[in-house]
Amino acid sequence: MIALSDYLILSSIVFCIGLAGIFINRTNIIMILMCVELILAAVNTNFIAFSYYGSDLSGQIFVFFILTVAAAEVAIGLAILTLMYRNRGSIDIDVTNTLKG
Amino acid sequence: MEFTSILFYVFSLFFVGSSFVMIVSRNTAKAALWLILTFFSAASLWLLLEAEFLAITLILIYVGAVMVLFMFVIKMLDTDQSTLRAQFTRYLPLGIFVSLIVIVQMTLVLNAGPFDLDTVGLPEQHGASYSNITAIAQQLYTVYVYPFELAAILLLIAIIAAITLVHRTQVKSKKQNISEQINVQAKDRMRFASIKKNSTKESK
Amino acid sequence: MMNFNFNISELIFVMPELFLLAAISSILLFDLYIKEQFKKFTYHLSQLALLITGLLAFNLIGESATIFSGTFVLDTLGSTFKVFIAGFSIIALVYSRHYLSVHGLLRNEYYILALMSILGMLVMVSGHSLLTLYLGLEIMSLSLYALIATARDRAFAIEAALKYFVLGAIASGLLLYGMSMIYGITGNLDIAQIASFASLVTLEPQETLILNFGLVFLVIGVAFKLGAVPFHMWVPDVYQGSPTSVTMFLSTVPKIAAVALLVRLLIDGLSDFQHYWADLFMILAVLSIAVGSLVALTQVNIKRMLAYSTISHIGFVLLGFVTGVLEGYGSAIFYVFVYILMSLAAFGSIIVLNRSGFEADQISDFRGLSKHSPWFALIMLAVMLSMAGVPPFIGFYSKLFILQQVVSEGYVILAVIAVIFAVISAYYYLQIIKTMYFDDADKEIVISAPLDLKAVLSINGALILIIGLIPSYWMNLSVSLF
Amino acid sequence: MDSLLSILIWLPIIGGSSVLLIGNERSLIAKWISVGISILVFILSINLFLDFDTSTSAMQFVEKTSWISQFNIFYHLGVDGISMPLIILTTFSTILVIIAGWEVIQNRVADYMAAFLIMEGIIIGVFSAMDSMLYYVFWEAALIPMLLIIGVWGGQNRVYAAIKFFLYTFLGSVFMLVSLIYMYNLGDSFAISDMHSLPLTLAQQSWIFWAFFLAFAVKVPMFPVHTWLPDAHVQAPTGGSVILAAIMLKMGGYGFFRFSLPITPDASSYFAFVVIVLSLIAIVYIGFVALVQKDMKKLIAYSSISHMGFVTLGVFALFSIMKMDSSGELLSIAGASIESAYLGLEGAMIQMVSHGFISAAMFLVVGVLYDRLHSREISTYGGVVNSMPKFTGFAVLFAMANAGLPGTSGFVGEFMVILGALQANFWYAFLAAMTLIVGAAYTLWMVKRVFWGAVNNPEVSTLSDINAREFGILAILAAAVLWLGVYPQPVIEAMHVSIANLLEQALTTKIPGIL
Amino acid sequence: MLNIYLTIVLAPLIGSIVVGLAGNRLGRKLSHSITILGVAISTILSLYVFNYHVLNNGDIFNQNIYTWMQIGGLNISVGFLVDKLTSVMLVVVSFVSLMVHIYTIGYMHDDKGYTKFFSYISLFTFAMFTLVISNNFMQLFFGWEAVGLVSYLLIGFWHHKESAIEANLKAFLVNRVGDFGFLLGIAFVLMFFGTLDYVETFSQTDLIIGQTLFGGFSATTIVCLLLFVGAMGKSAQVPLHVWLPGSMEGPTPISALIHAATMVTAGIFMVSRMSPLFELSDVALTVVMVIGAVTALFMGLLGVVQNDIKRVVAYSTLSQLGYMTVALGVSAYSVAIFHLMTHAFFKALLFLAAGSVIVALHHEQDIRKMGGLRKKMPITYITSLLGTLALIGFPGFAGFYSKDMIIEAVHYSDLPFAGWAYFAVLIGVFITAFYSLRLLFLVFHGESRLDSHTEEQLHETGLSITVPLVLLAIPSVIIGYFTIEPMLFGGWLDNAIAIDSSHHALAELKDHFYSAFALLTHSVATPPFWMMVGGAVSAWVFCLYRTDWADQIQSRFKRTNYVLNSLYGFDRLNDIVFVKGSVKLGNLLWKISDMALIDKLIVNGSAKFARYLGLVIKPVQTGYVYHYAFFMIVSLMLILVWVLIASNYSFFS
Repeated sequence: MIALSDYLILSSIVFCIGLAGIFINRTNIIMILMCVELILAAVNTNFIAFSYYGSDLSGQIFVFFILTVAAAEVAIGLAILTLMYRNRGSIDIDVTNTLKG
Repeated sequence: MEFTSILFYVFSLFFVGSSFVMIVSRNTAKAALWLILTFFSAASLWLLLEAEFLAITLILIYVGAVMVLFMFVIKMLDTDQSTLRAQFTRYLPLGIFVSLIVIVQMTLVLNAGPFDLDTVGLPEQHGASYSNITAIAQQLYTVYVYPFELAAILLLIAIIAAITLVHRTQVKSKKQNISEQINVQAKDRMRFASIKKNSTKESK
Repeated sequence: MMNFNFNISELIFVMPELFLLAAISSILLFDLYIKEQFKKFTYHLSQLALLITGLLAFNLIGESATIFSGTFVLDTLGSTFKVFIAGFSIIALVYSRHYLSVHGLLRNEYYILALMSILGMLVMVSGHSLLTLYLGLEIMSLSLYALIATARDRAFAIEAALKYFVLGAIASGLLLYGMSMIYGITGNLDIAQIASFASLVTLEPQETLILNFGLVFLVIGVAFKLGAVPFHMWVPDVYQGSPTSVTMFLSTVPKIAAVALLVRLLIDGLSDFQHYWADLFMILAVLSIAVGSLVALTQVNIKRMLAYSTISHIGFVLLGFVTGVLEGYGSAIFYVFVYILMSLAAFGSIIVLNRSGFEADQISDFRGLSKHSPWFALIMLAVMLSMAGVPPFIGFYSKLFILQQVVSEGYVILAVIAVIFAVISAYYYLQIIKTMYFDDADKEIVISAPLDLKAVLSINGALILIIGLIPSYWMNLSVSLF
Repeated sequence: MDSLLSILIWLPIIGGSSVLLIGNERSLIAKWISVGISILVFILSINLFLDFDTSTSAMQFVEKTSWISQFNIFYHLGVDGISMPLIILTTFSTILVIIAGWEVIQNRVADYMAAFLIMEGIIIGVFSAMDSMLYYVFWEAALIPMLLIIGVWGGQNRVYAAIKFFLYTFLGSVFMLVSLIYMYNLGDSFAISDMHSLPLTLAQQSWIFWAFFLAFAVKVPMFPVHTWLPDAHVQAPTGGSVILAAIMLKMGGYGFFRFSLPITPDASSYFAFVVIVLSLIAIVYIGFVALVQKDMKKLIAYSSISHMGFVTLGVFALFSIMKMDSSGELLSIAGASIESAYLGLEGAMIQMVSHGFISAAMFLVVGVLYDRLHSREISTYGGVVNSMPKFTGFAVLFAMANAGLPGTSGFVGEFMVILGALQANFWYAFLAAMTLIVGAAYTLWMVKRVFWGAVNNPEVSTLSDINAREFGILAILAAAVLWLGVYPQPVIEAMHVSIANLLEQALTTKIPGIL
Repeated sequence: MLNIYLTIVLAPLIGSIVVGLAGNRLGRKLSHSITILGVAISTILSLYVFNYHVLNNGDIFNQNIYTWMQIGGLNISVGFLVDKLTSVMLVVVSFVSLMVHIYTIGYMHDDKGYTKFFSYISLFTFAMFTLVISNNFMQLFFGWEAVGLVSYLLIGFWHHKESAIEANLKAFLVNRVGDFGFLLGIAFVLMFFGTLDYVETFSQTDLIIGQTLFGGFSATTIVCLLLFVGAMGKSAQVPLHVWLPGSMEGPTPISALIHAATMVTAGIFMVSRMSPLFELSDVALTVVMVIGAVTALFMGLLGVVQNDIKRVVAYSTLSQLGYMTVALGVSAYSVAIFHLMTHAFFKALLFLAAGSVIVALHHEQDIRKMGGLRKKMPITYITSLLGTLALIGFPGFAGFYSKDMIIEAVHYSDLPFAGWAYFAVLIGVFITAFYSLRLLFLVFHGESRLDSHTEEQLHETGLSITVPLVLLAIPSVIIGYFTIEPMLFGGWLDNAIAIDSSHHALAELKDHFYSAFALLTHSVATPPFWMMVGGAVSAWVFCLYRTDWADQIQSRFKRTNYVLNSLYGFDRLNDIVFVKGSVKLGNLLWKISDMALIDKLIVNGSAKFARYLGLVIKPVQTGYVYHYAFFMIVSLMLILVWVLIASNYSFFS
């Protein structure tokens, strides 16, 4: 039998992989965004598991909205990325540190 | 072991495995593909949790739209992979360390009891007539009508923002080409002018 | 499963949001189809929309209702916050227009996005479910990301937008994780239900632990939006990189929304866990005050300096929440209002120096201001002293209120730490005063700002003194919100 | 007049603001209006003295309205014998500095005048506030005009001095704020009189005492938190130095009277020794430091520190003189009479007023020289008497007053404090009396090097003697210095009952059963 | 009577103020007229007062004029106590002052600060009156310091002279050292008696008897010694004498008035006034006596090697002040006052005569450049001679009586060290005679060593100078003879001075006294006379008869000579220890402690530290978004760790 906690631990592992991904792929902004998606996937799994085990649909509804938000977020994020490319000719994160200190 | 359990483990393996491969992938485009696999496994897991609608939505929206957008941008911006992957390992130990600690913490907490099988147990199974979509829809258009409208606004913002930001009217930006700057030669910038010696005297 | 009963007359309680949404849509259409020469009216329409929104919200003060099946709550706190959001936004937009027009950034989408983010804030303020709060947050944040990036030819702005976006995404991921935990343990998204779960006396220690665990993530989400250390890293970069008008906007009204998020999640929802999150806030507050004050000392860019100053102000706000009593919360709210009033005036003073082809964002741009424009120098003087917490300006009373609450709850050491750093932070405010008054101008300062900006800025500056002389009403108001 | 104090506070503030509006372009109008306002305020303030009831220690000219209801803060004003002389000192000095800046200040004249007027109102507020939060507001607000005065019209290194001044005093006073809030939370009132009767344990009192101490000691200033003063004085314009020395320092001394002693009597008694030691260090150590100064203003600044040491000494010597037994009977320690406690306290007050006159005069004297040669270095001068005999006359008079010559006000306070201190402990008086030697040494050595002797700098011989305006200011001050020196009784009489009351408060323990 | 006293005190003050403020407008003539008139009024009234109190045994007048301050039960007033002592002092002060005023007309004739000078000396007269007429310690101190102030102003009157302004600063500061002790003494008086009024104080001396201070020291002794420190300062007793020779930088009239006749004797007056206190402490009296003896002897010795005309007189003043102090020490207060009075006349005379010489020689003061003046300046010579004879105690002259009485009184004293003191004062007579006559011989006798130009122009000085000389010469000669009996034994001073019965020096004097004339006739049989004669003869030998012997002795006793010439090293000691030491200490405190330690290290250091912390934290903000993300995540991790630990939850249970 698969317990709720199994799902939770699974999602927490994916969550942490997402976190680790941010560390590993630090220079690549797209990769960071994809890692955030990974985090969101973990969160979603959490919600759905809770929803399922708690027999409460609101968790799934939440996931629905998270998906919507994520989509909108990605749209805006990639738009900004495009602007950045236009401005600097690169999306290399190593050059985006003119603001610091 | 039940079949669903086996499926759970299989999908979990895929879920974790593909996400792991994604983060260590050296190529952004390949990583995106691994992410798609991750989403597929996630969707499969969700199916196990009787969230059919969301599983389908995940595939449709994420794989069908979001990841395509990602791929589009990846290819459009055509980033230099070698520089992006530089110093790949520099923060790897830190990342692994932090992640492991967080995993341990989370596992300790989540394993603590309230979410055990004994405590929570399995929910009552819905009959075949149960439609996840209907149930969600019922909720969405009644109880969650307000958030639903908000989601609409959110998407409107995304549209406006994306158009406002990326839509080209005229190019006003001055971008800096670093490689051009670095590779510049002295002769390109400097001109030796030969000045006659007597010219200075004449000017006096 | 929640019973659904919807009465159309309940919509009256959502009027501010509904109206604003309608207005946004109308303005969007108006802007799309109008001839070029009439496009400037978009600004006026936006202001009108905000004004009406504010009035509608004002009208609702005193009403309370929970509608949309509990996802939306209307209470005095919410309505008051909405009035303030609308009001401060109006001021912010007045300042913005000058900046945008002299730097050629004026595009009507700017106002649309600003209104959108304000809408998001209104939603947050009234959010009574994890879901609406999250959606409101995202509406606000996404609009703000886009707003920063509207200066799309400015590499700084884009960099700022990107940083804000990436970090915001991670932060909202963390917040969501926390929400999922809260949902998981309470089985509910509704704040009231969560509160009733959290107040159960039969709570198992494990359940407490998990709630506490989720709470950490919620606190992080809130702290990020507020810009508290150690989740403050976006603040200086974003403040510096964004166009000044956006920085101003960013540093002011969203703080109300963030506080509303805090109030809804932690006070309405988890007030029984107050001592858990108060402990966290105590650390965050001390760190914020310290780091904000110390690093601001080293800044030369005034926007960046104000960013660090914001961080330290946020530390004070959090101190108010640490107290765990209603007056303490009230003091924090009062502080936020005061901070926003000061911040608006500060950025207004920066914007007033901007002119075509001249971007004023260095401290040295203020050099000799007192000679060229004694009036605006005086306003900036008042603002800086107020921020430093020097009486009789309003900033003092907000600090007094916070400290009083902190001390009355027995955290004398916290108060001492706070005041020591207040003194340290006074140094960089003095630095501005020094630049304006003691240094000689090396270049002519021309004030080309329109009259409305000057007038509003003057009133704004005067309020800093006047409310300082009669702060009682606003203090009472802030406390009465709870 | 029921609202005399309010008028005294707000008339100069509003007047100053209107001078600000007149603008620097119309400087002459601004000057006349300023001087008019300051004289008017002075005349009004004389009423305080004339209508003052010397037979009661209760607050007089009281005004009270609710201000911040949230914290029970009242706009509560009143004066007693301790604050009244200081208010008059304030109004008096303001006239002087405004006239002193008449021709000297060329840059932003209206702003300059306005700053002093506003400062006058604020400082009167400090001395008349009966609500501690109102007091604190005025206390801090007073920093602002001073900051600008030093920073805008100051000398070479003005920025450093101004910011140092501000931060230093700010740092001191925030602790006072915390302790005020702390006491508010105990007694639910910010009224100073309520704080006086607030029961506090010794531990509480100690913390509060030190918090207050920091605020007041910085202001006074006491060793070792005095280092802002020389910088501030040196860099400030003459008027700024005058106000700083004549009035702002008194705010610290006043604080000891109004807050430390009555609110934390036991802690004051407990830590009196520390304060006295610091005061004595200030008197002797700073005297030696003053001796070697090359800059006249710095010298006078250090001498200010040294003289203000008498104030704290006089105040805290009290605890070694008198004590109160359980029945509320005042007893003397070591056979001293109660008069010696009065001598200390009233000497401290007199010293404050007197120092107000003398330091003002000394700074004006330096200002007169500075206006002419733009140098404060002692070595620039020498033989000034040859070209400026009248001026030298005044300078020597004030120098003598600074050295505590009998007949001048400088003597009275020191004399009283030394007399009082000796009854506390011989060595207090011994070290304090060192100022007789050291004080005379640094003052007269400076006089010697500046005014006497042969003219070495040719510019000195071209100096013109003081004009009528300068003569007038110095003459008024000279009269004040001599008046207080010869006939201090009116001032003493005005304060005596209040001081007696304070003495009782300071000796009444707040800790039951400690006796 | 009050009006009379007030007039005495205020007349010079009014003169001083009028002339001081309006001197330039009034002109010279009017100025000196006004001030002289003021002092003259005082003088006449003083004589009247003298007549009333001393000659007619008038009641003691003791009344407060106005309350200076009233604190609780403590009243500090300005008031007058006029008794016989005061009356005598008033006469002395006003008379000498009047003489000096008149003298000044001639002496300061060419000076720019003419009117100012008159204003100052009138002010001084006022201050001196306040001092002597005071009925309480506060006012005494008031006058005490006021005379110091005028002394300061007058020593530095020629402010262009570096030496003058050095000297006046030194005078003021050294006096301040004395005042330091004096003030503490006053404070003790207040402490023990609860009042500063003389009468109240002296009437309750039992309050202090038996009290101890500092673990066992007699309170009386300490108080008296502290008061005496004040007297030492003002009356220039060793080691606080160093200012007096320097004060000769001032114009001669004030050397006469202030630094010989009146101000320096304030200490003597004060101790006499305090006799009810001093009588209570033998230790204090002994100290007074010893210090006086030391001053009398060793300061006189210094006069021997001085070559400046005024300095010689100045050292003689020091020596004579020593005599007076010795007299105080042996409880012969009236003798001290007697000597004070006679000394006032003859020393003023000597100074004024010296001033006359100086004026005549156009401000030449070196006696080695004088000589043979007696023919050119007969009046000056004669008066000087009379003054000198009075000083050396030539029988019959004023000084003879007073000095002889002092020596006798010491002789009769039982105090420890009295024998030594007797020896010292006796030697002092020899020395006094020696240097006084040396001065006289070198200036007036022998060959002229003047340059020819001066020689030609040399003539007797004007009337305004000579008249005071003559007027002072008269009392110098006769006053001793006429006043010794009433003053010492006839009760001229008896209502002001209290003598404990155990101190019987004066009583014995009285026993051995028959008449002034008898004293005169017996003088040849007394050691002082022969000492005087010895001194006079040696002076003649060294100065006129065999002048080369002086050089031989000087070369033989090099070391002694060095010691004397360096004034026993007091000046050097003061310079090194106090002046340079203070400056060094001041610099040390200022630069090291104040500037470096407190200001730089602690104050600015903490500011810098805050900034440094800011600079340390600042680089955390690298500008790289991933660092920010790391920061967030690591913070999350740490917070989780903290929360889990803090939640007290055992995971493994």
